[in-house]
Amino acid sequence: MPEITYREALNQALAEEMERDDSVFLMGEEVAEYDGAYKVSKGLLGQFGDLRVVDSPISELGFAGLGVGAAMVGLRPVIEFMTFNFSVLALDQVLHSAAKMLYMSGGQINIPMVFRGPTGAALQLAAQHSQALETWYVHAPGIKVVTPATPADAKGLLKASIRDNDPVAFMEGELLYNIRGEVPEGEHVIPLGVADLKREGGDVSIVTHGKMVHLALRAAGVLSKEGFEADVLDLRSLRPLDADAILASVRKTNRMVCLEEGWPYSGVGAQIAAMVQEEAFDDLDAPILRVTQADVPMPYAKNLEIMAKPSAQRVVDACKRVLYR
Amino acid sequence: MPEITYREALNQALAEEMERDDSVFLMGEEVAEYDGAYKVSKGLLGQFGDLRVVDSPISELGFAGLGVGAAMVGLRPVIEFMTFNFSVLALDQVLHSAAKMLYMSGGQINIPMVFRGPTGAALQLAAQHSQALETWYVHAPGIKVVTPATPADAKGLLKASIRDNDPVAFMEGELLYNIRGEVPEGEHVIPLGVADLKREGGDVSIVTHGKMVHLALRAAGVLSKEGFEADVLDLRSLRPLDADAILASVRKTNRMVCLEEGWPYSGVGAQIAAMVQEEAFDDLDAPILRVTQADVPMPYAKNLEIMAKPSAQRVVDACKRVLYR
Amino acid sequence: MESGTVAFSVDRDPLFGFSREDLLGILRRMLLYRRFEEKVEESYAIGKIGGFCHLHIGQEGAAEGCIGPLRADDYVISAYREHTQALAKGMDPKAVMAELYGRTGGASGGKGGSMHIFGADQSFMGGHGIVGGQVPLATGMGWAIKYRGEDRVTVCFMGDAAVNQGALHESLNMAAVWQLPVIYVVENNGYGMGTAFSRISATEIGDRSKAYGIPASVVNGQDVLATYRHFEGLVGEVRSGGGPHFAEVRTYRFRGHSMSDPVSGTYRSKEEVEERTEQDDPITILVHRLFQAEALTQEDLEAMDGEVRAQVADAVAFADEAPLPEASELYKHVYSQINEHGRLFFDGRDR
Amino acid sequence: MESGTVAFSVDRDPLFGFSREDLLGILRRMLLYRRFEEKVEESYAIGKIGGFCHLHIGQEGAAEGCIGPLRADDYVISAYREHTQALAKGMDPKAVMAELYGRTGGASGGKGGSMHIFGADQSFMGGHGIVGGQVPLATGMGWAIKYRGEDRVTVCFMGDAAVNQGALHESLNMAAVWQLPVIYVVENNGYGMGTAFSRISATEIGDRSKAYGIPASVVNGQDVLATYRHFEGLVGEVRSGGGPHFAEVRTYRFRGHSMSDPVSGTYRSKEEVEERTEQDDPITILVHRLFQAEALTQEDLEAMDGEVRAQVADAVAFADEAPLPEASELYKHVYSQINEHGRLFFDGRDR
Ligand SMILES: Cc1ncc(C[n+]2csc(CCOP(=O)(O)OP(=O)(O)O)c2C)c(N)n1
Ligand SMILES: Cc1ncc(C[n+]2csc(CCOP(=O)(O)OP(=O)(O)O)c2C)c(N)n1
Ligand SMILES: [Mg+2]
Ligand SMILES: [Mg+2]
Repeated sequence: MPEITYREALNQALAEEMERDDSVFLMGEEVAEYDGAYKVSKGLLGQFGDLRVVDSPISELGFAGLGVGAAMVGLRPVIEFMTFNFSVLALDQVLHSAAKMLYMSGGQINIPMVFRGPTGAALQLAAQHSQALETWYVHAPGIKVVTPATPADAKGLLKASIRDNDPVAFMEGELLYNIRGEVPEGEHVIPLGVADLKREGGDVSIVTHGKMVHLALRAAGVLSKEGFEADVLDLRSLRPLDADAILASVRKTNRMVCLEEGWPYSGVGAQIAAMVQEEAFDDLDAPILRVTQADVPMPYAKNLEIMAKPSAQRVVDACKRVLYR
Repeated sequence: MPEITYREALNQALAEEMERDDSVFLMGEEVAEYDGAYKVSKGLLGQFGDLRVVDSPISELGFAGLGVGAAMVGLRPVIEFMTFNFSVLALDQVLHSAAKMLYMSGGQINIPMVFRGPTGAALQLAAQHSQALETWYVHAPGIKVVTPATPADAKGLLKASIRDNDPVAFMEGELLYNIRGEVPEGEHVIPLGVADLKREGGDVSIVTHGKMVHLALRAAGVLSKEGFEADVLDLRSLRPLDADAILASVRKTNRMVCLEEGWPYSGVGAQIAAMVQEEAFDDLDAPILRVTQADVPMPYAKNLEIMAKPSAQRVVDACKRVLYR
Repeated sequence: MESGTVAFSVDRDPLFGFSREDLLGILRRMLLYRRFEEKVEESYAIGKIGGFCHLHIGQEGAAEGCIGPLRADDYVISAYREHTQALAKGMDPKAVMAELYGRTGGASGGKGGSMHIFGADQSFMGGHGIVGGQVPLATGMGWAIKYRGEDRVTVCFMGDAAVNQGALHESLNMAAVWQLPVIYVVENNGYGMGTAFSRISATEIGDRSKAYGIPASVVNGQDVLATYRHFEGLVGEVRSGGGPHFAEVRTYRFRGHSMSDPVSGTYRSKEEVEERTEQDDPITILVHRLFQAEALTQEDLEAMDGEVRAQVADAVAFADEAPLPEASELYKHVYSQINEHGRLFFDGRDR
Repeated sequence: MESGTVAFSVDRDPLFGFSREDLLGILRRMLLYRRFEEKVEESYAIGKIGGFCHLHIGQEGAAEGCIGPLRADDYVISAYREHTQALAKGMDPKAVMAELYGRTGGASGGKGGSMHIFGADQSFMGGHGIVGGQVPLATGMGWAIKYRGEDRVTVCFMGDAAVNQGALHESLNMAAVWQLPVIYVVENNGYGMGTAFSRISATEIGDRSKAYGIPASVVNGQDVLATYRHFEGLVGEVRSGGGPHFAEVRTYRFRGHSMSDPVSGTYRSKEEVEERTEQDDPITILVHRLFQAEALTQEDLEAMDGEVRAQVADAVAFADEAPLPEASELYKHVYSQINEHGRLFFDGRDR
């Protein structure tokens, strides 16, 4: 199997789906002539032309809404947000139009589209450019939320998201674009709602998604040296959520740590902890702990940023606490 | 003590604070000539003139940002959203400007302002006009979130919010405006971060906020007839959150039900359940249950809307389940 | 249509060259819109209809005049004051009334209500409740038409107060850059709720599109025939590749902003409303023209009105007898595709 | 200044009547901006500065020409390409450089970085990172000036691509309705990242404000003297109650969009950049004029440049020696008021 980057995997998925289905088009800032701010759409303009790979003005609310309108009449838009931070300007169209259209119309009009781009922090981009906004998307029924962590998942999940008949927020990571991994060529589609046990342990469950999967694996490595084996469960999609996989892991380990890049208050980990204590109360030998970003806007200074982000050490410490070590 | 409506209590708070401090002004759609879409600002235009009570165009992003800019140079704006549903258009200014300004500026520029208006559902307003968006505001550090349930709290908390030196999202309820209650005249300020035990029980803790407090009290009444006495804890503000009061109640009852008007996924109840299982694990005799809106966009049809909303019966059932009855 | 051209009914022929048959068709539909919403008022008063309900009474000329010239497959999208536009686009009064009643058989299955009437089969792409929210959607439909190389046209209705939403401007810019076949129609009834347009804007409606080089025009919506002819021209030009257009239709709202708002009050006087209702009723104006041209007699009118009232009565009867939606509807249509794996609903309730 | 008036440097006097002292002051500051950012480039290259870093090199005429005529208490607010504007408003190069280094002593305590330079004492109201996000903020400062009856002016900088954000339009409308003392300055360097303005707009920059009846003007930002005089006029009019103004300053970016972007590429050719850098450098243009008028000698220039370089070297030394922020800074400034009761932080970490 060829080893390619997460960026190339996304590019493959886009090219293959656009090849497969004429109704798929890509629109966003810098996606065409510039090959995308992060080069995800490299070469697509040349391959598909400027009606299917479209540079937009800096009008997030406008072009996100344009995508929803095009989806209302049967196209399958892929709308790229240069980063999800900027999608905050477009949330009205995501929440009030895309997520509610099918319901408000009594099932007449579905919205088969994808909103994609990087979420979360990169390096020293400070408060306005370093936000993991999963909570805002996953809170509202009507949208699906997908967060691939590896090149293979990026390709398989993007293909599934583009083929899905509902709006999907597909959240990538700037720091993930360069990671490499084996990716099947051609038809490689990963159904939404299937978590992936990225590491099999048995002593404690680390439940996470997206970029944080790699941090969890690092923490699991450290724990292993100290004699504790951790399950690292990569949710892959937050909605649909593979609740069975979460419950299965915690029933096995009886201990859970939720790791996410974003803020704690009503974060994704809050939902999972609340769900698990409700559905597996008697299986828990310790409280569920959460590791998140510090509850502050992201600072610029290198040392403060490092402190603000979740660290492998914090994950290790949390795991030890639930292991009472 | 005079008995007045929630609406009149808010009006009193606004009038008194504008009287007290020249830097306070009210801006929003229909707040001046029309006395406010829900008449909260009745008479203020006449009393304070059109520079301090200002009708805005329908430009939520623009006038919310205008308020933040005015706050940057020391005014204390009260920005009214006709409903918080429409504030989704303004979230960029709330999240990226108001909530982060102090931090990004290294403490130079604080944002003493209030965003206020009704949140949640009224009657048959359908999907786009029936959302309780507390999660979106409380998730981001830098903002404070206040949710008064009674006329006295409405006045006392609005006065405290206007005097607070940070941005406050002050979430009212359309169905609360007409409720009556005793409200102290003049200087009546309720500090943020102090929950109110609206009913003292002992068998089970119902933790809630805003409009749902009244539903919780109804449920507690039903339970009482069946021999169970419930604590009804009104959080009053979600950030700051009176965690001590929550933990004290659950340590007493060992059983908790979180009730909120909004959606479940990463709702306020998810945060509280996650927090309590972490901080009072050994005090829990049963899993914490949550009662929320059905996980759907709000339907218009009367019967469907009733089904979608949290009901006293669902709260009663949840309480009995945690009581193992 | 040149930018700024004003097309008031100064036409020599007061009937604008319409055939008697066409004229009577227009009148019949105008009567339908009026009688339909008069019934809506009654049903709302007795609690059969709930929520926010915004009547179009007084503005029907805009619905008939702008939508009449369209093809069945042209798209129309609007805000929340859309009942008569839905009817004008060919939706069944029964389906619209049942939707207002929140019943099975309603256009949106009872889930949308007054603000969210959808008729995909009639290419009526909905009533939308966020002021300005429908404008980027319309732009996307225009994009889809261009993308597929079709010759359809999209008509997007909005109110005068909606022109202060950034969404309009972002949309106009994109429509201009990509030359999309969209007619943006501003139904200028002078007020956004209780705010007169002049209080929250320093310029005229038509000035908005100047920033993008999009031609603008103004027509008197109370003159349905003038409006109809004006839009025939616009639709032709846009369909043949003329690019977007920004059309102001001057009209007046005879009722309150919504059922819960007073007809007149601090923002407009009782006298103003009475005068406009007296002098500017699009139906009265049309009827008088037809009388003068002896194209219509009092008897014809009464007969026609009777038929229309009967049609509306049928719609009400249908709505009244229609059952409430099944409980099973609650979780239907949140997603069109329930994924095989994973959990999509988190309220822990039975479905 | 009338709408549309173009004020290129066609003035008879190439020195626009400035005194030698003023001219040398302008030149010295222009040199400071240039040398400062050249150092920023070096420091970024060796990893002393991180994150997104957008250089103003080539556009300094806009900073000096627009800000020079302002009073110390006038407000200036900008986007993320704001280093030289901060210096022009009187901020200490040490504080700005230390901020870029993310150190204690930095303007924003090291928490803001390149995109978020704030100087409240100099009424420099920040660098902001969301394109268009600063525009409603500037409008609010204009509102505050009117509210308090002050005679200050607010200058709001934005890039050419920012004019397609709805926030600008909502702001222009409010500024026009309430006649706010704000000068909206579009620094038109021809590109938004890799997108030429003409590809995402059907009209010229100045057309945008027509929709609101706000006068617009255009000036050549590479001619700092013309820009300075032009803004003296604008500031005077706005300060004396003339209402808002929309000013386009034509300029060119000599570097890549940010440090991580190539100077030229698919969107603009190497030749184009070389030619503009060659012919349109605002500092070279100014220096030649001074030489020709014999207001400056090569020796003067070198001496001045040496002083400026020394000043920048001091700033770098200061930044380099400044300590990183204390760990205790992490939770400081999230809230200015830690309420007596209740919990404000939810990460369960020690503070
Ligand atoms: C974004 C948003 N803000 C506010 C509202 C509340 N609201 C509903 S209609 C309306 C007035 C709109 O007036 P106009 O656009 O002129 O349309 P008209 O009602 O006159 O047909 C307002 C403020 C809303 N629905 N959406
Ligand atoms: C809302 C938003 N969308 C996208 C971006 C990413 N971005 C940063 S700068 C930029 C280009 C802006 O160009 P222009 O306004 O012309 O300013 P210039 O960089 O030329 O000074 C873009 C797209 C952003 N920061 N904010
Ligand atoms: Mg109107
Ligand atoms: Mg630019």
